[in-house]
Amino acid sequence: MELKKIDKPDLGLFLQNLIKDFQVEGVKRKGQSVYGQSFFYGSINAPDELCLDFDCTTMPPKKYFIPPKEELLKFTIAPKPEVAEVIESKPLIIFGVHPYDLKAVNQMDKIFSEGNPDPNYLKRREGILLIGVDPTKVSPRSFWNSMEAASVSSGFDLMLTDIGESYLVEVGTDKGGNLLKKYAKVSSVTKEEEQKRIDVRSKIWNMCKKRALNFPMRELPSLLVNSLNSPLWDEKASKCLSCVTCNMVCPTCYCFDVWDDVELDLTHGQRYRRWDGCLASDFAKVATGENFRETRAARYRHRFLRKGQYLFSKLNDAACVGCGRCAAYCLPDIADPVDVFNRLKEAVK
Amino acid sequence: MNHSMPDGSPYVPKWAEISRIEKLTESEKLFELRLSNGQPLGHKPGQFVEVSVLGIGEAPISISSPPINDNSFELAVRKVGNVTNAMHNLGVGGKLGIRGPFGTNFPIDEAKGKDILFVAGGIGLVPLRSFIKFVLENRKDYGEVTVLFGARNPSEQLFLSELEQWRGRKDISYLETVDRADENWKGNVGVITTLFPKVQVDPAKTICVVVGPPVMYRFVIMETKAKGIPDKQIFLSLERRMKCGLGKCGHCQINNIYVCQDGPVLRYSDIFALEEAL
Amino acid sequence: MNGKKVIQIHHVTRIEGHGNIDIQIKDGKVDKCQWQIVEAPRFFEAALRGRKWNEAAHITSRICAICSIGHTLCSLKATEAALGITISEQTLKLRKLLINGETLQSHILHLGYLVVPDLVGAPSVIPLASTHPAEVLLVVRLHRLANEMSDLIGGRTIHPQRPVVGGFAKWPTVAELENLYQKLESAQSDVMTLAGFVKGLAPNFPKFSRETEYIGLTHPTEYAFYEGEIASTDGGKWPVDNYKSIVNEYLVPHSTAKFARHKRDAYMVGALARFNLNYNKLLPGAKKLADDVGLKPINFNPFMNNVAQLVEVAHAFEDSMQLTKKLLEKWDPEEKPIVSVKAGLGSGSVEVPRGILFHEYEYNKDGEIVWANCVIPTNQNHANIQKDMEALVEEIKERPQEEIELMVEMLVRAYDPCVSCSTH
Amino acid sequence: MDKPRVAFFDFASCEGDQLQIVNLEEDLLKVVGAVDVVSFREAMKGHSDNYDIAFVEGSITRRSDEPRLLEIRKNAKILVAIGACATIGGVNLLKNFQDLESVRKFVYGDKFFQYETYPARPIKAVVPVDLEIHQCPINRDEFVMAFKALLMGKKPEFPNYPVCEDCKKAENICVFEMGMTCMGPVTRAGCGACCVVEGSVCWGCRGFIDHPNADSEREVLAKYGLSVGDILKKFRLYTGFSEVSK
Ligand SMILES: Cc1cc2nc3c(=O)[nH]c(=O)nc-3n(C[C@H](O)[C@H](O)[C@H](O)COP(=O)(O)OP(=O)(O)OC[C@H]3O[C@@H](n4cnc5c(N)ncnc54)[C@H](O)[C@@H]3O)c2cc1C
Ligand code: SF4
Ligand code: SF4
Ligand code: SF4
Repeated sequence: MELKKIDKPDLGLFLQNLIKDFQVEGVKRKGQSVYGQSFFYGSINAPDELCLDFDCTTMPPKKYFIPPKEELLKFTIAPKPEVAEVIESKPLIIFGVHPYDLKAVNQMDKIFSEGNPDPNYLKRREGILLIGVDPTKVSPRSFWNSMEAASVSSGFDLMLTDIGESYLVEVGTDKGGNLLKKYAKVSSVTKEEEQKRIDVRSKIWNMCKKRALNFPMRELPSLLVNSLNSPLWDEKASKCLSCVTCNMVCPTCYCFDVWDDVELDLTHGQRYRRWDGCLASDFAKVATGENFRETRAARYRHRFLRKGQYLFSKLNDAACVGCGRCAAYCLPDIADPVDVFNRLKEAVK
Repeated sequence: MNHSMPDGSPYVPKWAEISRIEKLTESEKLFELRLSNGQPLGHKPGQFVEVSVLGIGEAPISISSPPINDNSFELAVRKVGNVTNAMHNLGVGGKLGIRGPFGTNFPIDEAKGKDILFVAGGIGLVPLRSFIKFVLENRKDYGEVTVLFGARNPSEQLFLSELEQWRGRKDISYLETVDRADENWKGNVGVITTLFPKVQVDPAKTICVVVGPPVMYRFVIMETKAKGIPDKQIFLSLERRMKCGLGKCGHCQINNIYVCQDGPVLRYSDIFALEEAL
Repeated sequence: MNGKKVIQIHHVTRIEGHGNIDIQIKDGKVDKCQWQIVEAPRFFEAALRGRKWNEAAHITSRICAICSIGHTLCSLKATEAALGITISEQTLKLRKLLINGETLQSHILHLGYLVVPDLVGAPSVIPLASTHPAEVLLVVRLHRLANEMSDLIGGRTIHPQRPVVGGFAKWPTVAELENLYQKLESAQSDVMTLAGFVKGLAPNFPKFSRETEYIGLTHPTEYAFYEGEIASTDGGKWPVDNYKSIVNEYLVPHSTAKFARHKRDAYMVGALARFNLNYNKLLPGAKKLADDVGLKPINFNPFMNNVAQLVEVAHAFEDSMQLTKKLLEKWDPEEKPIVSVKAGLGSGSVEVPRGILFHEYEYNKDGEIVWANCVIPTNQNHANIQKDMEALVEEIKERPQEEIELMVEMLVRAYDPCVSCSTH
Repeated sequence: MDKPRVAFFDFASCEGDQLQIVNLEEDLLKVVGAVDVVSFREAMKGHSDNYDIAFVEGSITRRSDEPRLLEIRKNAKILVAIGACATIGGVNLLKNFQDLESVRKFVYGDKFFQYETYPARPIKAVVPVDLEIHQCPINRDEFVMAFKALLMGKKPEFPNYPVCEDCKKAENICVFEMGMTCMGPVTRAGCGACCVVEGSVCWGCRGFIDHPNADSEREVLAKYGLSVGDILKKFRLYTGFSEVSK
């Protein structure tokens, strides 16, 4: 593991240099809400726009990997049908991604490269450099510590940790290392500083214990298999608005819908995909009218099973990283995985 | 990140030209197609393709024919929505985009030397036909063959000339029924399960393949159980909403299974415990 | 010919809403000449009762799409007056810019899409796309710019979301304002081309004149659109709160919309009224244009309303550039509306493209409307349309029926009436 | 192939939906070029009763308007209701929740009896409707999408999920978090949450999704401080017709 140090005053310089050569995206402040400052990912055009002491962004950085709406094909209908693939990618640096979101990106990488590799994802992914940052604050609904998402060992090109006067930078990839060499003023790291990083991290990890699973996360698959008929699904889902917010804000939700659009000449067109969510009432509905998950409870349960069991078998890991976004933004407040999983656990005890 | 980049987009369809169209019923048509690149489709009975009509969209459609020498393949399509309507509006010479074949196939090898009980409900005959015809073409490889076919009423029976042949064949037993008869119908009346008492099977050596509307499965399974056919010898083909055919879009997921990849043909013993499957 | 002409135009086209014309001329004598409003009333004023202070503008915006910005702003002014809310200088300027956007898009639409076809003898703008492609594209371009400006400031051209009680819910960014300025600047030549085009067609406007009263807002320092006092070409100035003594609404049996009269039996509002009242406050370019086409106050030809609209287009473009520049000098995108709710009565007025508009609401202590009144420009014009039509038909009654038909339709269209709006 | 013949009509409304169509600017020329517009009172002279597709704006608010609508239905192969007034009744519905005589008197005084009215209703309450294009006013892109689909013989696909989905994609801060309240959770998406994007709240002008969880929405509104009366008002601003028709 290669570890370097950037003094805080030099971080702006690093950023400034990057902005000259790259499109840099990072965390910015949005308006105030009654819960305090909100944050979102957007273009960074000047160093002071970047914010690294955020607790959690409203939306995860998944839009950079899977755009909400993405062209797949361009086509011509007449006189002869013709299609051309559209695979877009542009170099991008995402500056400031928390470990739980990095874990989610790692999962997406796996999902989109295994089985039938998805070139649209992979090509775009190739162009993205990820600069992670350890959190300094914990959002009220986070529970990433329970989800083995407090830190990641890979998936970042660089990983920053705020240790006071400076940031320690862990180099995750050669690309990251080169970036540092070319654009940043770094110095070497002392043993004490290395220890400081450990201390800082364990302090923040401890802060993320307020909300936690009451059992080891790896028990989720068996817990869920045994909870298929729990009355909890109905109880919670009776309030579900089918608003799909929990799917939209989730860094590990990636379902999509595909549809065609044509120009007004009715001859040229595009095939797109767009984010979809399994909580939408028509998600499993087919043309004959049959809906394979007709009830709110069935859809609601599906999401938790998918996170904690179905995808577990694919990923050998829960497809929930504990960011707490779904919990924070679900208006009837029924989507909190901590609450759901703990109550299921209570019930089987 | 380690991965191998595929050559080109899996969303790009190949082109196939319609070489023959046959009207099966008021709402179903059979399309015979050939890939424009002259290649065979390379499918196995039970698999499906994603059919594109540019500007309208894509729909998953089972391949209704067994693999045959002249590289053509057949799709039988019920008109229910945008893509299927647009297909029905095409004529011979029309072009369709094809992706696939996708998914699992019927147990053509596992069933070798065994008896086969085919159970088709309504449009379920469309996918099943590929396997039935495959078996008939390779008749000597298989044991006793029984085909049960149920339609809602006589006018919804598909592939009439083939049914006529099957009725006459000595090397298979073909039984049919309709839920509601009309004045010309002389045969059985009743739901498909009413045919079961009429057939005798050796449960140990019978492979049962069932395709039909979702409601049919539960009742047919009760009958196969009554006959003592083990769950692992029963195969089903499931229908789900699908958008990619690649195991990504999430629509066809049933628990751990992606119907487009792990299905559509599934072994009953693998899915009977799955919530939502049947 | 038996000397009988019957003109029954069921639903006059290329105007907003449903109005009929019923004229009967027998042996050179006009037996009947009536402008009828058959639009279905929607009862907005009654429907407002019980709704909240922050819904009034949303609801009343739906009185009319083409002047929805004006209704929104007028409603906000009435609510602000009732609740005792003052707005910032920045909000004031931005609202003025917004109302310019509406004036522009509405006037350009009216002139380019609805009036020009008459002047060149086409049934609509559609065939003009092939006979006058350059002109049509010019009109489309200017119209789009006006809509983009309204979208940028109001959020949306029709039923804008951004203007709210006390200010704006969202502000344009500096970059967006700078971009707007540039677009306005580069559109100057298009405006001049349009002016030249309409000027060329000006001789095709019928010569007709009838003395009447013109009423509109006036302001000591500017060509009034957003603020000012009520004024009349017959003399007199009144605060907006006194609007009822000006409009004197009354009912007529052949109209679902109310009619209005001041001292005479009818008065006119709209571009020509504003021009007649505010000529001195026109910005230089617009004034030059007016002088070029020979439009001078007080002009009594209602057909000249279209030319006054053209002058206002030039004025509003010029004014928008100035406003944008001023806004950019001092810009605070963090400004938030401050609202406190109390009981009160308040009225507001703005000049929408078709003339002076009034809203008045009374609120209870919970900020719910207990009483509401809206007086729409076209309400105020109906009587004047009727009087003009009578005078015009009298003048042209000997002409062939088709010509009379076209002329009376053109007369109605010249007012750019908002019929459904007047039958709110 | 002959171009489809298209006609536009309106009833009680602000005509904003037709204006949105006019506001297509350059695309308007393409739209009118792809079809034969035989009637569009707001924009052209002339009229024909021979048309394939009728776009109808506005609510029906008096019995005497019904025959004209029936005639349109009879002539049109496809009848498309455009805009909130036509699809869900729009703000015209507000008067339905008051005594109609008092409503007429309030506006027309003692001559109220001359002014006919009945409870406002969407087009589908009077004649069958083939397609509905929602929103107040309609969204230009969605209109063009539906228009193209019609020309291609395709059923346009409208979202059946709530505005919250669009809103999340737009990365708005939920207005509930800013002390305001919103109808987004029960309202059909497709507008890109435009009102929230522009600093306002979702008022519900696109009507309910197919299976709105209205009870849960009411609970949410109550949780965020609305009284029972205010909740009712909020639902009645646009979605009151489903209440009446129940
Ligand atoms: C594995 C499989 C095999 C099938 N084989 C056949 C066949 O051989 N013959 C036949 O007539 N039909 C078959 N179907 C059903 C057929 O796919 C649907 O009828 C078709 O998708 C309807 O599309 P549409 O555009 O006409 O309808 P629309 O209602 O316009 O479809 C809208 C969208 O919903 C989705 N959708 C709707 N219904 C289904 C569905 N049943 N399955 C998957 N997605 C759906 C599609 O993505 C489609 O784009 C099969 C379905 C599956 C899953
Ligand atoms: S965010 Fe909550 S209400 Fe919305 S779909 Fe998810 S669980 Fe249901
Ligand atoms: S399920 Fe909820 S907590 Fe878990 S990763 Fe998704 S949004 Fe975050
Ligand atoms: S602001 Fe409205 S539409 Fe947006 S997420 Fe919140 S409730 Fe949903």
